[in-house]
Amino acid sequence: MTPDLFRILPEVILTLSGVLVMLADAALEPRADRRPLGWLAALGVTVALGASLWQGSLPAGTAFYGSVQTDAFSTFFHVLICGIVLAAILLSIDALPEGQHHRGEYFALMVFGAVGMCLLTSAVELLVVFIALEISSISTYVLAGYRKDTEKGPESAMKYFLLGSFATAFLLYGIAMIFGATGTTQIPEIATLLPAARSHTLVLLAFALMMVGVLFKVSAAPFHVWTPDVYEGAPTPVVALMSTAPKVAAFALLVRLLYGAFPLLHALWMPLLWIVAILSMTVGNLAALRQQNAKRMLAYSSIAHAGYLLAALAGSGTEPIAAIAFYTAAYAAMNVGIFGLMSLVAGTSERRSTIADYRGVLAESPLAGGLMLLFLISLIGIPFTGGFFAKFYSFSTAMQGGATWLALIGLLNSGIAAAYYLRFAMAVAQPKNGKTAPVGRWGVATVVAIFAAGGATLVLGIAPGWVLHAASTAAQSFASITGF
Amino acid sequence: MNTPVPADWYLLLSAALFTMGVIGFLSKRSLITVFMSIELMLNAVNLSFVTFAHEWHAVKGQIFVFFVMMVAAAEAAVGLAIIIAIFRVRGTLTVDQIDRMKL
Amino acid sequence: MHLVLFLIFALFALAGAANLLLQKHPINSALSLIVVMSSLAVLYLLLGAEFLAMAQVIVYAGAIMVLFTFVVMLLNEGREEKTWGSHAARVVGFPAVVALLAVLASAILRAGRHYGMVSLSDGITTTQDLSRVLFRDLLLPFELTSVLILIAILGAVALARKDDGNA
Amino acid sequence: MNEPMLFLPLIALFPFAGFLLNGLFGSRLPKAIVSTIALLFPLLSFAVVARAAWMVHGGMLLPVAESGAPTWIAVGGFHVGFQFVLDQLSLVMLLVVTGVGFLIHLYSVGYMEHEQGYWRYFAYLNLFLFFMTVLVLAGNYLLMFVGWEGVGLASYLLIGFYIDRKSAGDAGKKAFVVNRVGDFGFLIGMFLLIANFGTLNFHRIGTQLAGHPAISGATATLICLCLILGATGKSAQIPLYIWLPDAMEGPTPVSALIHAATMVTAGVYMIARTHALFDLSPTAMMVVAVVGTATAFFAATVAMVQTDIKRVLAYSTISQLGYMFLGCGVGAYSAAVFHLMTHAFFKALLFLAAGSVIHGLSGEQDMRRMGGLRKAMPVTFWTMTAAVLAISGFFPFAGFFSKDAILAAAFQHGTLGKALWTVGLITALLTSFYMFRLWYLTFLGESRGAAHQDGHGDGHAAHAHESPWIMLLPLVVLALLSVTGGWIGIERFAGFLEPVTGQAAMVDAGHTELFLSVLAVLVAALGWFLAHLFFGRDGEAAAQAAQSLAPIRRLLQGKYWIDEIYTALIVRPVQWLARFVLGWLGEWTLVRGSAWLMSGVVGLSGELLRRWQSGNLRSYAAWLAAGAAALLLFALAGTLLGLNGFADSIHWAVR
Amino acid sequence: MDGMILSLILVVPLAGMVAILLLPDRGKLPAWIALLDSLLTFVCTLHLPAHFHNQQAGFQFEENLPWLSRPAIHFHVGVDGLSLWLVVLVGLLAPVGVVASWRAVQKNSKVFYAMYLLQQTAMVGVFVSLDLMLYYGFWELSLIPIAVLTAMFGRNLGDGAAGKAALRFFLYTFLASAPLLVALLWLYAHTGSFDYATLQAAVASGTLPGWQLGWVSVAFLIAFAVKVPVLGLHGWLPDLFSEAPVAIAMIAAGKLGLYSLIRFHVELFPALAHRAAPWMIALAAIGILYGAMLALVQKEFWKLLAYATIGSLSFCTLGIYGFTAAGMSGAVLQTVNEGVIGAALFLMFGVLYESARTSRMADFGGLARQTPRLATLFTIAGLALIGLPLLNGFVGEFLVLSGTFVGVSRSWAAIAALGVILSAAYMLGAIQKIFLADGGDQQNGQAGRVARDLTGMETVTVAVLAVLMLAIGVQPTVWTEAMESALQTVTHSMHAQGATPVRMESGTVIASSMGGRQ
Repeated sequence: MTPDLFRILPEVILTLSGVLVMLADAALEPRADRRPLGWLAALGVTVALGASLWQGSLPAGTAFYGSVQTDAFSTFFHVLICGIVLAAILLSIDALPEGQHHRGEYFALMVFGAVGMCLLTSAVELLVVFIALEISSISTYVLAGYRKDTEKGPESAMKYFLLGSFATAFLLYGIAMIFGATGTTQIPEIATLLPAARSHTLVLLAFALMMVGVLFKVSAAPFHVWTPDVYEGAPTPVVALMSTAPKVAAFALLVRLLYGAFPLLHALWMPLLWIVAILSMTVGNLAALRQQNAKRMLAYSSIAHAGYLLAALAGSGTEPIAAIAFYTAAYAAMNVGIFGLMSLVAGTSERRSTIADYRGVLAESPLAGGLMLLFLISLIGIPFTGGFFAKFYSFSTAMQGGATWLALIGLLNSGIAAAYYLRFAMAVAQPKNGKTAPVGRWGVATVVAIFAAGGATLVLGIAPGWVLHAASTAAQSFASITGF
Repeated sequence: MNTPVPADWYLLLSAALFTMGVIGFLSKRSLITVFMSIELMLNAVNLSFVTFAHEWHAVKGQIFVFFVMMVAAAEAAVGLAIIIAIFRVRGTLTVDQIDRMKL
Repeated sequence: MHLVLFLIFALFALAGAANLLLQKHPINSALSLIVVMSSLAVLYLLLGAEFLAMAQVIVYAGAIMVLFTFVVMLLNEGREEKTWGSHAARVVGFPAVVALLAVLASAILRAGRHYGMVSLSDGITTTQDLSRVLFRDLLLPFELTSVLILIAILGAVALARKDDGNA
Repeated sequence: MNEPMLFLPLIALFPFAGFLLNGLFGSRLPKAIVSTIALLFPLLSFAVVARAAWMVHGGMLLPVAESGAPTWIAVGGFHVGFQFVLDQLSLVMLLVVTGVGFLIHLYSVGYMEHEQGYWRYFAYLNLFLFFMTVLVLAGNYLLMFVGWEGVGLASYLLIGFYIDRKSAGDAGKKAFVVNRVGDFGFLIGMFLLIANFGTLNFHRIGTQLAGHPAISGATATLICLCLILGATGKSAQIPLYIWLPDAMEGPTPVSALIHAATMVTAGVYMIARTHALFDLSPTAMMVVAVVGTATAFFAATVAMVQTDIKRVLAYSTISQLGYMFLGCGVGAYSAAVFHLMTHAFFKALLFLAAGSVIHGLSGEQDMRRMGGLRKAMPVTFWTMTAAVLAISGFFPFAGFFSKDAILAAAFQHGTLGKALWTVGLITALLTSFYMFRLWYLTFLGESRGAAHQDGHGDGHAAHAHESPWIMLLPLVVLALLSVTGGWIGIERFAGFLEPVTGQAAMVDAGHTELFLSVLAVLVAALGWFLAHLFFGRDGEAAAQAAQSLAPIRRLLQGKYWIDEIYTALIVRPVQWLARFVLGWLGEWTLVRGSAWLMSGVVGLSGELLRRWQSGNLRSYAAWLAAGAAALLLFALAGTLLGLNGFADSIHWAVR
Repeated sequence: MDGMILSLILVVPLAGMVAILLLPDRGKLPAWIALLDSLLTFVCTLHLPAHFHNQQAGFQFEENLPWLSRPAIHFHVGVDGLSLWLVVLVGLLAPVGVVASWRAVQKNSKVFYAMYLLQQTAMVGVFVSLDLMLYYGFWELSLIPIAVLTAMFGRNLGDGAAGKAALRFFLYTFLASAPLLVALLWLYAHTGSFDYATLQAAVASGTLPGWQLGWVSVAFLIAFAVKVPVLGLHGWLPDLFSEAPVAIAMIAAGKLGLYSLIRFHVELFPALAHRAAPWMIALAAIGILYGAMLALVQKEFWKLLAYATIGSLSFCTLGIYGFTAAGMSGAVLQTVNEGVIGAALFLMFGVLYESARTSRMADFGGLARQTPRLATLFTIAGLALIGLPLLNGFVGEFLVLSGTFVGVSRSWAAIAALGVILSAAYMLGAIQKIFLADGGDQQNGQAGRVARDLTGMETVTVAVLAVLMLAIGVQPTVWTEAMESALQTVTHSMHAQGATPVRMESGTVIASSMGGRQ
């Protein structure tokens, strides 16, 4: 019998280290260097990552009266999320301006946010889902507006916050409906009680309302409108975090809901997600085409990636779950990498914002430029990078599910996407005659983070077997527990 | 004397309030009232929860409402802080004027 | 009696919500919202949720709305002006809202036959019942709320505090 | 039986070695060594040929094919080797090519002495000899084509030798491209041969033809017509003759060697080599004869009014090649080859002598500024006189015998033959006329150098000087050959060639032929007389005649505007097609345009989607609400539309 | 050794890339590493023909290691007579490219050579992969260095033309390869394998659903046709040739696409390729004329070269789709030829461009005196391009044309043969404009005045290429013999599936393709 606490060990560690950071922040001199706080937070997240891995060795099971469930599935996403948060913290250590105070809060918020995101992947009680979602959301709302002296920072936070709450209200309404239909809010129970639900209409209504909330979180079209604005205004290291970690968590939630709670509605959500997937890819890619602002462009691209991810759900068996797990990992690696580099290159004042501003980076710093190219290539989906295998698994899963047209549309879309990634890549590669802003200093933290992302991108592209194995183990464990 | 009310009346009221919250979000020009509209939506959801809790004789529904209140409080704190921050840099709370980021 | 109370307070709630939408000044809207919340508190009572009714008044109407009015006062934002920033809100939004309401309402109407009647005295939940579930089955969420509140405080402080020029 | 050791490949490889040595190292070698290399290797080559000839004379049986020829192309069942064959025809050709070739090399040493790029010149010249010998020795069509194209290349390089002169470059390009038109025909011809015979080997095709004489006439005609196109290109016949006059931009010895004596006769050689096929197709033969005759006449008329000494000779060459074609066309292959040989002698001589004149006048080529050179350049004058007599067909000069043989053959060739003969005879008259015109204008009368000069120095004629011995020696040798070259007689010559070219066409030798010969000489004399009338005296008669015949004269001076017509009918339309139809319509509109259209549509929709992002919170909320409504409708549509049980039957029963 | 040689050829450039990345960017160090490394690669590739058994059918030097278990992707490589020379060609061109960049690339040479060597691996990978997914990986990978290096080291960086050209190239090929990937996934979904032989057997067995298989083959065809490029899909080529650095432009077109057409279209889908053949033949024959005619009116040399390349690549396509032995071996040979000749011309005009910064031919003129070595070698390469006998271009063209004429269609062959006239016209025109006098107009030739002759290293490089042109031209059997057995396999498998040489006349394109559908 595993003590309940072990099931939430990473979250506990994260919470404690968050508190520790806060306390240390308060204890420090007002003018003291706050970077050690970042290292402290990083340490906490690392320990939590270790704890998550250790959790993987536990037998699968639930805790707290069926509130959370840990298994290979949750472990996979825990590790992934901890990794992302770790990278984001490391990126922030060097990226935030020297002498800016209150960084303690910043790191604490990141760590606390991780609590919510991690919990989201293991929660099987909708109330826990709701609270975890709010924890992760509120911390990212605040982080998005962290550059509050700029015009865009608060606007970004405001849009994210209001629209986020708007969507959460839908999700909550959905929870209410499913509660009303089945009398429970525990995901496994929902699945079993669904056929006996009081009103099937209400189930459908609940499902639709919950989808609104989740699809908002994964920024799938047409619920994507917030993404570009929020990314533009947020500090780049935060974008590295919030374009990945909350999305990863939201996808885990989506999988939980679809396969854990509503497997019976398969025939309903399959075409629905087809449409959403196609819409997301197309809208994201087309809108990114003419985008001049680098962050907005990548925001649109993340919408498209949500589409590619959703395409995997067209598959059958446990394949889609494995494909989504793998895709999120690859996507996280390359997105953290590219945003990390943008943060490094653009500097703390974010003096480079348009794509043209990135001209000459490769010539200026072959290392930074080369890595940027690597990540962009991976985003395009060129083989021998993680991005390729991610797309490959996603679409081959879809194909095996018979969705040839979806795969075709998706891959043509990735062709269109190549245009804007490449426009960025070309800008990076092209030498510039005039004066260029220097590339920022490579701090130790940045080096670790970016190289880890680069390494992950390459490993996922050249030897994806290991991660894929983990992903399919996760999927199988998920399937064996939920029994779909 | 104690005429019972069909449960779906409560649900309809909840739906109506929810929709009015959405309308408020869409139509109000001041950030604060937009935020209030969200609160209205949450309240509407709460009503549904309580109704269903009553229907299922399940306490969980009510506890949900309790948590929603707490979340709403937390959101209010953060949301209002954001509104203050935005007012500082923009000097206005008019939604239509806070559209610096676009296209 | 139940019906009457329901009708009255449902009307209050709807009227409050409508007023929230119609009022131009945020403070009036805030007051309207308080009306809605208070009416809902009564409806909660009708539904047998005593504790929630109290909490609704104390937490929502009392604490949260006070915060709202406080911020309104603090920022001293006057009447909202009729600006035309969004065509989509009218052209797309309102049909969508109508559709939304229609779907919700018709779905609820269809589902309604599966649900019973609510009368005043049945199923009153005591605080004891509540706490039994809250502190046992739902201990984890409850503890989590502390993290949530912590974040909210942290965030609110971080965002609302005025930075010194050089800091 | 022991195979005679002929070392045939050496004939080609010697000049190639010379080319490589001079080509690679020539720029760094002193002139003497360059000259030595340049002369030695052709001489060695000639020696091998001479040895072979000696062995033939000693009774060696022809043809001889070197065994063990290396493979060139082998794909599937198709096989082509580097196969050299020596037979009577190629022996004659080789003797001409290497012999005359060597003489011209020798001449060039003097002529080119002061030119820049001396080494380059000789490298090219040796390269030419290499390809020409390959062409002649080739045992199959493809190898012949190697030489065929190769001599074209050498010709191109040598025409454009004066790299500072734009006209030279133009002329070289024109020569190559026009020849390529012919090569197109040759290629298609070869493909047809492969398709019908599965081989390109002369011998094997010959055997097959002998084995299956029933090969359809139409096929033979088609193949022959293609080959004729090739031949008209190389041998400067209508319609592809236009490059040859321009080719005179090259150094004069080159004109002598390539554009008079050897390369341009390749077409005739090829037809003679392929005669077995032509014999099967009367139509093709007729085409050859008509083309030849027409070209002969046409070129002769143009030659009458040319003022550039080399151009006169160029048109004359075209005209004489026309005779050879006529010979081939009436089946008198040996006569054609005979004329080919004698023509090589006297036309080379004419060019070299003209070169000597030009050399003596420091580059002047316009006959109107010549005159009276007889005294200044006696050797040149006398050798030239021999050549003029030879080409005009005076007995007993070489040209008499060969031309006579052709005309006689034509005369005996049915009705059409008579007509051709008539035209040929008129052409002979014209030939005589324009050659004596040249003779008179150049050597006789007064020096006119001063009259025409526009203040750039004194008249050239005043300073005219005889050329050095190294240039005169070839002149003398060729003059001797021009006189004696025909004495071998057509019967013996035809007898010698018979194994290759088949039965000689003429059967009825006797009075008719004697009559024809006399007539020919008379016609030649008439031509001389007319020339004397016009140009022998002070030229007043010429001026008067020119006056009265002004339109014709203009026509002739304009060379019938053939170049212009070709430009307007072919070059311009091709360019127009390329530039506007392909370049604008195809490339710009279809290829680019479709890409632009696609990217435009995609980009436009991207732009629209981007504009969707208005930045306004309320709009965003509206879209969210719309999305939510759509989603709800999607999920609930079935149920709400009253399809009762829809949800239940579809959604529940999935498992 | 035989069992590892292909891995070695793939790894050596990568090792060089890593070395360049790790060592400092000082002076000519990256260039030297790249040169030595590419020479080493070349030596390694020479191992292949040295130990290749001409008579043996099937693949040689095979290696087959599992890479991923699910989906089943193997590191499966091997060469046969078709790919043999192409691998060697890539090996040969690599040092040539380095030499061509020796002077042109001064800044950021580290990036340049690292990317360049990556390209090397990718191209070899395409030729040796026998697992379709591995193949696809290398195929896509090969796009990146071309695009990046064009953007970074292209000619007109200032006005962004280089970037646009790179983008256009990438998009054309990448978009076309999207359906290819779908097709691959489809094949995998139906056969559970990416292995070449397995797929070939599966397609041949006729068990795969027919009409979908047709679309699969079309997807393959289009992806390759864009890369070749086949007429109509060549929109990227002229711009890339005008903008890309020499070392990149010389490897961008031809080889990869043509090889893929033979290996993965004709060999994999013989029956379907047979149905597409009439269209391809018509396109190719028209493409020959189209390219040549447009080359005729170009003012800039790079553009001329681009259209000339379209023409000569069309020869290859023509040979491939005739399904005759002569045509196919001619096509492969011509592919090699095009690589060799193109490399030489690119290098040489690159030298001129580098000093004069213009590619308008009229800006030069009369260079023959000033740059004799350049002029001579340029002329040789030009003559090889237009198919002068005894140089390599002729053999390829002749085999293709004769194969087409005899086995396929007289009229299309005749149309194609017209190209020989036009090619002479444009090439000689170019030589004249660049190297010969242009009529004494003093304004012209300004660019020529600053031109330099080839350096020693460049001379040696081009001379080696020129000797190779001669060698192939004189002894093509050495090359074609190795292909023989591979081509026999191709034609055998085609005959087995009823795909005899296409017999058609120009007017019957539509008729025959309609007929084939029944």
